[in-house]
Amino acid sequence: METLLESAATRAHYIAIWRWLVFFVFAALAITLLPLPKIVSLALVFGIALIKAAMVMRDYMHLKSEKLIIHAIALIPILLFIGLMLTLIPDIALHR
Amino acid sequence: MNATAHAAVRAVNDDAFKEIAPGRIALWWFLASEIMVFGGFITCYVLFRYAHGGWEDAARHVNWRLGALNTLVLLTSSLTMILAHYSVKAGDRQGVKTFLGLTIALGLTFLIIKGVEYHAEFAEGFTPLSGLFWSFYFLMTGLHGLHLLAGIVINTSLLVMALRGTIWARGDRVELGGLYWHFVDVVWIFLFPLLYLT
Amino acid sequence: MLSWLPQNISTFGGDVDHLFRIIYYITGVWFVAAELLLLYFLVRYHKSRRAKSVYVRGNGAQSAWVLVPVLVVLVLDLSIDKVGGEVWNRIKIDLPPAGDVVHITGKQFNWEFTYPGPDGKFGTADDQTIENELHVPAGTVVRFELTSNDVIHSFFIPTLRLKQDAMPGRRIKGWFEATQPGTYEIACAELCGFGHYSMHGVLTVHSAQDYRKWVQSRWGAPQTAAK
Amino acid sequence: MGAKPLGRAANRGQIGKGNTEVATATPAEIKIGPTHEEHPGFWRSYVFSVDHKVIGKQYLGLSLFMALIGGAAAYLIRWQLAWPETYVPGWGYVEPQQYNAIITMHGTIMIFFVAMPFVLGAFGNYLIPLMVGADDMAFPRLNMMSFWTLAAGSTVLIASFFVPAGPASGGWTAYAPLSARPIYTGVTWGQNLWIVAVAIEFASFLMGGINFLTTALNLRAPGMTLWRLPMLVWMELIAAVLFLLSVGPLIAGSFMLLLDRVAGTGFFVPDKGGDPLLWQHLFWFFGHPEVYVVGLPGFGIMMEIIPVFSRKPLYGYKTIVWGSLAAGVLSFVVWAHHMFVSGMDPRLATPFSITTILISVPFAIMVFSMLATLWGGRIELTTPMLFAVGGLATFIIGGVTGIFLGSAGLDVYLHGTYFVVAHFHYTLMPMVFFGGFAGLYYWFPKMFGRMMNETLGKVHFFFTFICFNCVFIPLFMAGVAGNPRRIYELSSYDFLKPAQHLHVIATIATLGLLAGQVPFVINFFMSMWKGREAGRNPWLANTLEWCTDSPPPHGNFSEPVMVYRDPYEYGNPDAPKDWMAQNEPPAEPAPQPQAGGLRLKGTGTV
Repeated sequence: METLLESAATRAHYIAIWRWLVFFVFAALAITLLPLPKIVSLALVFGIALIKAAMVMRDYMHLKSEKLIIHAIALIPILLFIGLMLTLIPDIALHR
Repeated sequence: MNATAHAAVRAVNDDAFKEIAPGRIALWWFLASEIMVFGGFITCYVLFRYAHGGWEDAARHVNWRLGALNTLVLLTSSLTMILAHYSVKAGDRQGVKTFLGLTIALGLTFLIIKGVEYHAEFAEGFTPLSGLFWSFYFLMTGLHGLHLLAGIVINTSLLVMALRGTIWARGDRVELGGLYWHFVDVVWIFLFPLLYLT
Repeated sequence: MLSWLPQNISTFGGDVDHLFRIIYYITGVWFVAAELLLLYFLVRYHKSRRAKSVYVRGNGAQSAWVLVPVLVVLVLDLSIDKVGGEVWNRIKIDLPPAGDVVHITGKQFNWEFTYPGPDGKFGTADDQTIENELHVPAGTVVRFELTSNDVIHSFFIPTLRLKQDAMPGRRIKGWFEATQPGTYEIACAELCGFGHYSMHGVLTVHSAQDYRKWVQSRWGAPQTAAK
Repeated sequence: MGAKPLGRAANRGQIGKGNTEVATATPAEIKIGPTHEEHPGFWRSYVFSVDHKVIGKQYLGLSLFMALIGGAAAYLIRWQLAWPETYVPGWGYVEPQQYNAIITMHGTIMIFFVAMPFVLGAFGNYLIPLMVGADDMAFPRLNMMSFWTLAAGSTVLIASFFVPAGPASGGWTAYAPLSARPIYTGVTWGQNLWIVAVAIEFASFLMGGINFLTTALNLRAPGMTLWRLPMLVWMELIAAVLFLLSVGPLIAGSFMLLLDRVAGTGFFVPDKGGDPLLWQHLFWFFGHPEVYVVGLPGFGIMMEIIPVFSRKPLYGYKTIVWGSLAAGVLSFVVWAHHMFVSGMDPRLATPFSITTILISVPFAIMVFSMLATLWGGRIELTTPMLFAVGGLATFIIGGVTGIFLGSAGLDVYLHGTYFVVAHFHYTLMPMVFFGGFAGLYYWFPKMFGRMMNETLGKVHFFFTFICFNCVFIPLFMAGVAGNPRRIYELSSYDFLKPAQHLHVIATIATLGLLAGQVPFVINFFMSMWKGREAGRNPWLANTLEWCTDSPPPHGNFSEPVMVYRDPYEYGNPDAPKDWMAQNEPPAEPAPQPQAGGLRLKGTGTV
């Protein structure tokens, strides 16, 4: 299906993604060491985690070439548990 | 069966689901349920952490250096896993064996490092009973470790198939095993900042 | 059905009963209509009276036969929501200014009522804790703080139309105002162990005068308690 | 399991397990199609079968067996409530602690080990592949595993009756901290085993649900578009998705609860920093969708049966599908209505109250559509039809009483009373038992090749219908009188004394309800051996399962199936007869172009 040239490009792409992932690990570590306000550092660290997860899912789990239905299957539970978390904030996190 | 009827059937038969291999769609449903399980843990952890101050002190005792090292190990194992899948597609039989072997080795490395961490923490007196942070820490990393172990078992069986030469008829298995492996990696991507970096 | 409601002795109990009646009549009409329709169809369209069925698929414009009644249901739903929301706000959210305050603690398998005593402050020497007996004056807002020592209990006084779970680790505020003197039962409405069924207390609503007498009998002090 | 040749099951895609067996598969074996196993042997045919029809029957057997235990528990509960502290025939005296254990097990068994295996396990497994025109489930061996996992879970649950200190007694909701520490109930291993059993059950239905989804989405016969799926398949699909998406947090929670009990962590124990309310949230985030998981398939069964015996298309097929999808979505945002007085933030109550009451809208769509299907029909009151319309009639009561409880202001009073008990029995019994029995009478000919006896069936129905209503109508009244549920002895409260005779009525009716099941048992076994031969399509129904033999052979269809039309084409004036099977090709020579065009339009667009 794939020509040799394309597959060589695919392989290089996988490795490039890995380089980015490694870079982001170090970036996250660097951010925690910087004297940033807590909220900023949290936002940055979790933003980086989101980017990393998105890269793995998009490229390694092939979401970028999947059909809409697979995207929905992956996305709906994520939205659901985040919704659960947000709904419970007044009750569990702030009740005291 | 007449031709017009046949054509009428074919005409209404184009929906998206059938074009996805059953194994892949089933695995994604499975991952969806796994997202909800880990999502449940993360929800509880975040809410509790928000409710109780003072978890930072506990969190300072986890070894972020080993955690970061483990993150690198797991990310690299994801690379070797995807390269194994790539080798299947490229018809590179030796590559499949090499990369599956590497993935398994990296997975085991992760577990060993995790074991070293647990050992050090127990030696310092931190157990799952040393407070809610530690309960969550051991529960979530332990469960993640079990998932990784399951992944190692799956990859080992794939490797055995590759060594016996029987994998080529069922090449999609490597992709399915890989989806699961990457998912375990993604879970760790979030556990690492949640437990080590905040 | 409605006649089974127990006597109401609280200021907000009437609202609850009113809400009950509204929902009862709205749903009652729908219930009777649906069941009669079902029965009518079963008789009217029984095969002994019919040679052939009507061919309708209920799509497009025909779906109005379903969607229009559903729209009516929706409107009724929202009006029930409105009334119900007001009742809820009155009972659980908009707490009126405090009259007397009492701390209620559930434990396996008793209710403990702690009064602040004449000084009106908790945590002082004149606090008194009474097991399973709650004494309140009629016509006064009583504020309570509810908690539990062990498991979840539920503080339930049917005649007040009041129910609130007692949750260990939380102090839940609430209120009621009783209108009629008398003695009434307090129940536990949340399974709390093998003695759950026997976890009952007595609410005594005194007239203002009697309440003063009761306070004197407990604390012996001439001045009014709990202000 | 012996050295049997691997069936086609082993060669189909399967996740996780079974990789080594596939080692023997050559590409030639991988083609899909019925390759009948020659002599599978007893164990492979009846016990560790991978045939979805056998597995469906296994689920049926398991659920009916567990229903016996659940029913026995109901008998003990009712006897104690009507005639407290008297000798219960066949058991003895019921102690307070025992009483709590019995109500806990009654709820757990009925929801998790009866309702789910019955309407999902039995009907889903048996019918989904047949109805979509597939030769088996997508992953037959996963299917077998999910049944045996459930059987293991049931065994663990039953084992908990026999451990020291008895079975779990913290209610089927297992509210922490009552369930989180042994000292509060005195129950030790019983509660641990309860958690394990329920967790195993979750795993089983996760596997089952994934199989349902993949089968119904991927293995549909040519022409079987989503808009031509029989309604039962839709309902099983929605149920599977709801279960899959809601159970995760509770699985996490049950791990935490188990650790609280056995290791001494404090996730749900307040004095160790935990929060009991979190358990309730996790439980009901799952618990409410779970109601629809066990409820919707029962509705699906009714929607299969009502058109057949009205000889009319199901009214508003698409409206119903959209309505049930909406109900599924809404079910994720209503859970806190179980917790209005639990001490959660009171400001959450009104939004949850609104969503809860709004859920009456999609259910009104379904109920009205079924009523509209009856309108203008040619109704035949066979036993399955009686159970279907009887279930509809009783469900209406369950539905309208939900409005009372969904309204937060009124729930302050009604929460935790017998009103709640009566309400959920009025929703679950119609959907699970009335729907389930309707389905059983309807598909029995397909499952066993013989008809069930109509007279016994009608006796069963009228006994069940009348007695059921006589049990729970009085309990509504007891609830209005303020009678809290889970009370061992009502006479301990003075204000409940007037309600005592309601409980006597309910108990006598319960005895009648239980006795009313005897004709069913007799009928079931007698018909299996001695019933009238059914033939392929005794009810003249359209869906695909009726176009194959009764019972269907291994591989379901002897020739490939093609689907040309909607599942409910009854009484079409264009057709020569009053039904048109889904796989019946359109008339061969299209005489006039317009007529042919019309036919295609009538069947192609829904």
